[in-house]
Amino acid sequence: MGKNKPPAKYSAAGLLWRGLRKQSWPRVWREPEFKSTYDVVIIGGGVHGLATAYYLASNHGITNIAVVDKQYLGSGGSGRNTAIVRSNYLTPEGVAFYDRSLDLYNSMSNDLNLNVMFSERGHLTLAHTDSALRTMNWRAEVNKLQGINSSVITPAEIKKLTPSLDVSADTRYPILGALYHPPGGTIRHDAVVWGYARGADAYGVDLHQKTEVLDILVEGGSGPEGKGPSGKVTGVRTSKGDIHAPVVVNCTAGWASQLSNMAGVTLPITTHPLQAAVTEPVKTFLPTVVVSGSLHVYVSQTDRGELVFGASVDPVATYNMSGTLEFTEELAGHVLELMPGISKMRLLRQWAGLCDMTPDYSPVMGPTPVDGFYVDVGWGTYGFKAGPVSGEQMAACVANGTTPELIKPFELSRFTEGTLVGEKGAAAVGH
Amino acid sequence: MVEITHLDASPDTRVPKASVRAADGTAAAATLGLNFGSAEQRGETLVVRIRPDEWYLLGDGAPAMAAGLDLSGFASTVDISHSRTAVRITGDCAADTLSKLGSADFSDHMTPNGAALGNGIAGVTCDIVRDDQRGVRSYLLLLDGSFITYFLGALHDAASEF
Amino acid sequence: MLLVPCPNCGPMNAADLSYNGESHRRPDPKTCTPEEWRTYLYLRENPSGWLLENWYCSSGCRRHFKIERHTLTGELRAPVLPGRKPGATQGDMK
Amino acid sequence: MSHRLPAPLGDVIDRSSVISFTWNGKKLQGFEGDTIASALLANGEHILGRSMKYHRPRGVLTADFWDPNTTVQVDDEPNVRASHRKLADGMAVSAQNVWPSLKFDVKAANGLVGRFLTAGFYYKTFMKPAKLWPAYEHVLAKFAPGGSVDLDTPHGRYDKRHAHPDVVVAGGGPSGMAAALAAAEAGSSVMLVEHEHQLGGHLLWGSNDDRAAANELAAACAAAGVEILTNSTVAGRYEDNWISISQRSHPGVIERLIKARGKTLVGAAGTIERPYVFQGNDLPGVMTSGAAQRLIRMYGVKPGTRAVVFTANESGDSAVEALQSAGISIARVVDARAGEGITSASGSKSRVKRVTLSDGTTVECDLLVTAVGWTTPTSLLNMAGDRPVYDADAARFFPAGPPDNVLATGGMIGDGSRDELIAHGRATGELAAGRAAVVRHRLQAATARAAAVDGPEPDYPADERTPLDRAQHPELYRSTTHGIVDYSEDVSSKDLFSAAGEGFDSVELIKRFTTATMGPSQGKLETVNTVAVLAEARNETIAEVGTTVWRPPYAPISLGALAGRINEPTRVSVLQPWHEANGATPILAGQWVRPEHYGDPAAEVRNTRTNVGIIDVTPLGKLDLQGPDVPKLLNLLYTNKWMALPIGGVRYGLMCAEDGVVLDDGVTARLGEEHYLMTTTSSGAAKIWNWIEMWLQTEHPDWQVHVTPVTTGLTSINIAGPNSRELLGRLTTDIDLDPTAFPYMNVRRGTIAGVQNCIAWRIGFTGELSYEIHVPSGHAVHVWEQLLDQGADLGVKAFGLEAQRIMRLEKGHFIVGQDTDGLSKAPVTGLNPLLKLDKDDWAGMPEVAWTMESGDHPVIVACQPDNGSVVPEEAAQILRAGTTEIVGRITSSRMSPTLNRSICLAQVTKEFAAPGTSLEVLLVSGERITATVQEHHAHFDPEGARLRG
Repeated sequence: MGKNKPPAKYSAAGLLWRGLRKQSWPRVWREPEFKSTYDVVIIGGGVHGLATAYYLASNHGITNIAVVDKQYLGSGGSGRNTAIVRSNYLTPEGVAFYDRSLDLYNSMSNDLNLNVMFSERGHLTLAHTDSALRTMNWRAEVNKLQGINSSVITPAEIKKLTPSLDVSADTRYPILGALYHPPGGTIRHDAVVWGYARGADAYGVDLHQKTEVLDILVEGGSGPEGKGPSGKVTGVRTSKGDIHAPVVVNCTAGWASQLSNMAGVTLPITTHPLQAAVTEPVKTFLPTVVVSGSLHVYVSQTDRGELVFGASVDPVATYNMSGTLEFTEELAGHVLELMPGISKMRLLRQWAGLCDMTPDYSPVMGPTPVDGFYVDVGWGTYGFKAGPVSGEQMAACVANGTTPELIKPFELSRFTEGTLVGEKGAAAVGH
Repeated sequence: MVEITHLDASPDTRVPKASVRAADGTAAAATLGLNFGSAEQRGETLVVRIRPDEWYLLGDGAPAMAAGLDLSGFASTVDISHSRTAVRITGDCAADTLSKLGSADFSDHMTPNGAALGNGIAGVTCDIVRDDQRGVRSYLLLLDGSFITYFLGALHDAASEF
Repeated sequence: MLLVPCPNCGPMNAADLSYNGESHRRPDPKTCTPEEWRTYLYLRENPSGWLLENWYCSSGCRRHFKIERHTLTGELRAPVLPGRKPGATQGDMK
Repeated sequence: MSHRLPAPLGDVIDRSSVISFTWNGKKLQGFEGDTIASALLANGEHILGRSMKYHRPRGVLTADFWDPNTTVQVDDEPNVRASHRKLADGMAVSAQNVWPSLKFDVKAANGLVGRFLTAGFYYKTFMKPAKLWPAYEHVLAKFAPGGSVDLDTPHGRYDKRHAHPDVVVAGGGPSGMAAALAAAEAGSSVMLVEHEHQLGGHLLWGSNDDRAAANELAAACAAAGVEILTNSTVAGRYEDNWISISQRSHPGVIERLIKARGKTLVGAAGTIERPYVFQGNDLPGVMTSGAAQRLIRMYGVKPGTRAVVFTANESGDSAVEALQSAGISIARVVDARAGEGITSASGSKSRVKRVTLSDGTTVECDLLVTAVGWTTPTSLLNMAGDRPVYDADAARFFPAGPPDNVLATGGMIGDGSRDELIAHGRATGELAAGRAAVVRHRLQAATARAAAVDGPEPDYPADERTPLDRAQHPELYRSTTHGIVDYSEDVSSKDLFSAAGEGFDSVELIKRFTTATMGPSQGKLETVNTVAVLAEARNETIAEVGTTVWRPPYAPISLGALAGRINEPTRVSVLQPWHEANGATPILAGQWVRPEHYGDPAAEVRNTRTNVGIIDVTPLGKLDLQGPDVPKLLNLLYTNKWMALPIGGVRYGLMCAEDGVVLDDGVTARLGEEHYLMTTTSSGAAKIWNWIEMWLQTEHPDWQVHVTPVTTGLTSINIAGPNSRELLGRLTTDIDLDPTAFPYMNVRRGTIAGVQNCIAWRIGFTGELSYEIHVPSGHAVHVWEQLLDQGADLGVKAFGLEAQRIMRLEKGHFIVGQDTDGLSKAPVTGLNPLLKLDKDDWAGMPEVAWTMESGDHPVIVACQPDNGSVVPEEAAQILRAGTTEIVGRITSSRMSPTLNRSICLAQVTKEFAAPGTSLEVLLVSGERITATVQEHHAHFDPEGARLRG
């Protein structure tokens, strides 16, 4: 193992040195040869897949891994999300899980030797009704018990933190309070992808871009073609050829159902687009991340000055990512309810990503009825936040053959056992 | 020019309204007739087939017409005089006004005089009847009465440019 | 915005209808096993392709109907009212 | 205006109308018709801003909407396109990205350290020490480009409209105008949308003949009834030709969003001239051939005095003529077609001074005009699913083939003389009209309400247009030196080379890593050059590298226009004016505006418990149910049994979703043989109506039930309190209120205060003797006032929502969605006697049965803090004593004015549900208190003696 040299160390001194000597940087990752056998095949070159590969290598010494992606690294949800991280969920299992993720994000720049630009700017979830305020209190109380910094604050406190918000009482959607979560913030999503990719590559993990999985090879299952329950996975068929592997991990978003169906595993998932948009840049004026569940909008301002907007998923299930006009209309109307002073800002670009929604707004993680076939899917709108911890836990799950405590609540079997996760208890926009 | 009138603004001007539900093949359905999506003035009553199995009877003759129907088979009536409130919008720019707030095509070939349709107007689901008044383009909008204050505000605002 | 052909009203903006998701058969609640019932509740084919699904014409005729929609291209086949079988591709309304 | 050229140059300006404005505080003048940029140039102001990263001075590059160098602040509006926005009197214009001033910019020092600030440099540093990153971030944010938002900007008038044209033409150049005209002549309704302020496209800065032809076509379009929208942009094309148009020219409106369902869309956006990549290409004084011609011919502005023209096409040749007509000396024409080239430009900080040619010679000049080729803005076609294909011979991308209802014409698909372009436009317009006619026929035939179709469906016309030729063009993207590729992001070709070398070597990755094409012109100028440089770095062809997807909108749209008039429906009962006139504090509950209280909710509770109170409960959902099969329906929807409800009876019911989770609750009354009135929660009214229709239409189409919502038609008033019978008795003559004749949970119809057809039922949400009356809404104000008048001596007073909530909590009635949540299955409510598992079927029955069998679920209990003066917050967590293990939570809590102590409902695990159990409650303050589980849900009158009286 470790057949590859570690990547060139990134640092300010290195930047200066190479700048002075006009020396260029080496490649961030190799263009590996396509091999027909690996110990583990990970489908999906996004944050989840790459983090799983990275932690399998770094924590468990398993490095004979292929990560395959039908497009380029980070081309799916990892590159399309609005890069918000937080851990103030409703349920103890959710809180514990996302809090570990936030820990990993906090030390990531250092761990991966690449600045992922984590901006710990504070996260506000606005409440416009007394029932929303009740839910905020509920979340705050559960968070507090788990040691999460999260509390409900008043309109006056909100105004102090974020002066652009209209907290007057006579609006259609008055701001009655907010759940304030100081450790929440934003991060440079592409950098997270590149950091894990670079790190995994350095351990010898092969990253195969533009390699589409056409089928998952299973033997001995009870379903058609020997697939399905009690079968055993033997590899994948890709657009570049077959790969034999005893372990296949589905780390995709948007295509989780398709890929799992290839193994004969049906998932409790429907796929919906989640749209986002950015404005032209202006001088920074919005210091926090602002979310309004009732108005289905969340907004933050990048260091480049653009406002980044998101909403809730589109109601109609589709794999089409072309985006809609009505999303931008509703978004603008709701944003101007919150911040009436920005009507002259202009929307520059809109896009969509695919979200795999589950009935309880929680992921599906761990083993499946097909031996060797693991899933890390169903991430809805919060997959990015969970990337690091998912990678860490899935790596442990695959390496040790047992499901770690942190992800036990998220096993596929909960849907047949009827033990859904409680995030559904107060479903709102979950950003 | 556009003229907007809330017909139910006072008890004296309130338009009597009945909903008749009748399955295919019932006597009531046969009596009321009409194609789905169309309306016809019969004496003092405007009869509208607003849904495949539902007719609105509007106007002073509505209660009597509803009461006179043979409701044998699967048919029933409900007095909706107070549930649905009526707004009339009349004028050459009436369609342009509605087109600012609703997505339906109000042009003559898609919504001729005597046509009836459902469409969201300013976010409120309305039943709309094209019911020209003495040759002037006019629409009768029927909506849930609780929206009326909001709705008139939105409608007048949209009409203000004409 | 997608134009959805309501079987009664004709092509409608999707926003004027309600979407009720993948169409599936309801098991007999008296005799079904938990697995059958929860398959009905939670598991979805979620195909990338043709999907038979339920729509409700909430601002028009107020009829529930089924329609096959291609989840990648947005293409729609002819709608059916309950109790009737899905038919062939309808003429292009676009 | 020292740089102004004499007439006839300057077609679009009106020299008789002088406009005053300020530039960075300095007073200047321009003419009506000027853009901000043309007016500034006319005044000799040729530095219009500074670049984002290196703060290099920048001047006019393309002199049109896409000019990346001329975005300015105008009054409270950031990022105004100075090369497009018309000058208006009194405008305060200032440069962006400058600090402290345009001429002396401290951040320009960044330029000196440029070699260290390569693309993506920030990913490689600031990791250590981690604590310092927030400080670095703070500094980086200071470099954010763009103008400033004034948070006090009022929400001006923005608007929207829908349109249903047969044909939408995007682009008003020769082909677009011809297409619009031909389509209109063929009988189509046509919208012609032009981004610029006037129709004409490139003819506007062409020859005299060109301009005459443009005027003639524009006049013909107007005469043919084409709806012409100038200074408007087709911003997006969505599913089924749902087309968004941003109109900036509608009177009285800042910007208007038109949503058009076009039967066909014609893309006639022309081409965008590409800048050339070479060292010094962003110096002020370097501009495209289009820019030079526009400035001279349209605005009468002299862009320089001595010019070098680098040309590969007719536009460059035409620029030479324009420059000559303006009296600008031509230092050198460098003709790419003859194998000549330029390698670099240099100059002072603020202006180009000399150009170095490929043969090594240098030429002095203060203006360098380049004409190196075109980018096809295929954006709209991409949104329709088309993917552009590169043609090396023509050195540009072309559409591959959009869907049938989208057609392209003009420069987007080829080249030709003016007449050839017009001819192709005409043919396209005819085809668009023919196809639109078919779509129109089909739409009309399929729409029930539409007029009868006129004759049989016309044939769907095939595309038999003679294609436009594609002119040969040399591939000119980058010289032998490195220069700026993305002006607004300050990304150079060198950055792209090094990013590709690091492995960011696909077009999407390089875009993300370097931010090339991510700026305000969204790649209109930069994408193809980025692709070309990447191809060069990878030693591949442009076709192999491919291009990125252009996402909507085509041009930025203001949030104001997207929002339009903000119409958010609200609902009120007919009594709301009375409530407001009588001191009610309004509260928004969903769409409903309701009275929360009239000053003192505790007093309202006491008065109701002592005397009598009335509350407006109109938002309660009400559904009229008629038909022989209503009992079957009720049996299916509710968990309890309904087959035996007598006429005049009222029953409470609980509804579940199919997963067994509590969905709604309410009472249903049997009014007649086949006539029922169902109530739902206020928030559930619309949902339950749809739910019922779904069951009736899809699962039981044979059942005969008619459902009609009557929520608003019946104004609902609850009369509660010991004096309620006396009060109602004074208002009714034909309803016998004697408790034996009209017992609890019964319904009667009759006349109240002279109003016929009222419904009254005896139920007890407040726990008092109470009658809920439902009055035809037109008469409700009268009835309400009569109740107050007639009951004055009985102590009648109105009470609001808060008093009702307190009283229901005193009675231990749960609220769906507050005391239950999205996972609460029916047994959580504790209403097990209502969960009838021996019925054949009801919604959610299997899950409820299994949950009851397992017994593993939380339950709602009533509890009281042992210290009755403490009210634990709703959502306060209940813990296993002395631990942090959550075993429940407070779902409702209030100080009870009746009991003078705090009371609660809570959800707890079974283990903690037994009466007498002591609960440990964690208050928000962090303090832990104890509370005791009560025997009954009702804290007050658990036997119900009051309500049954």
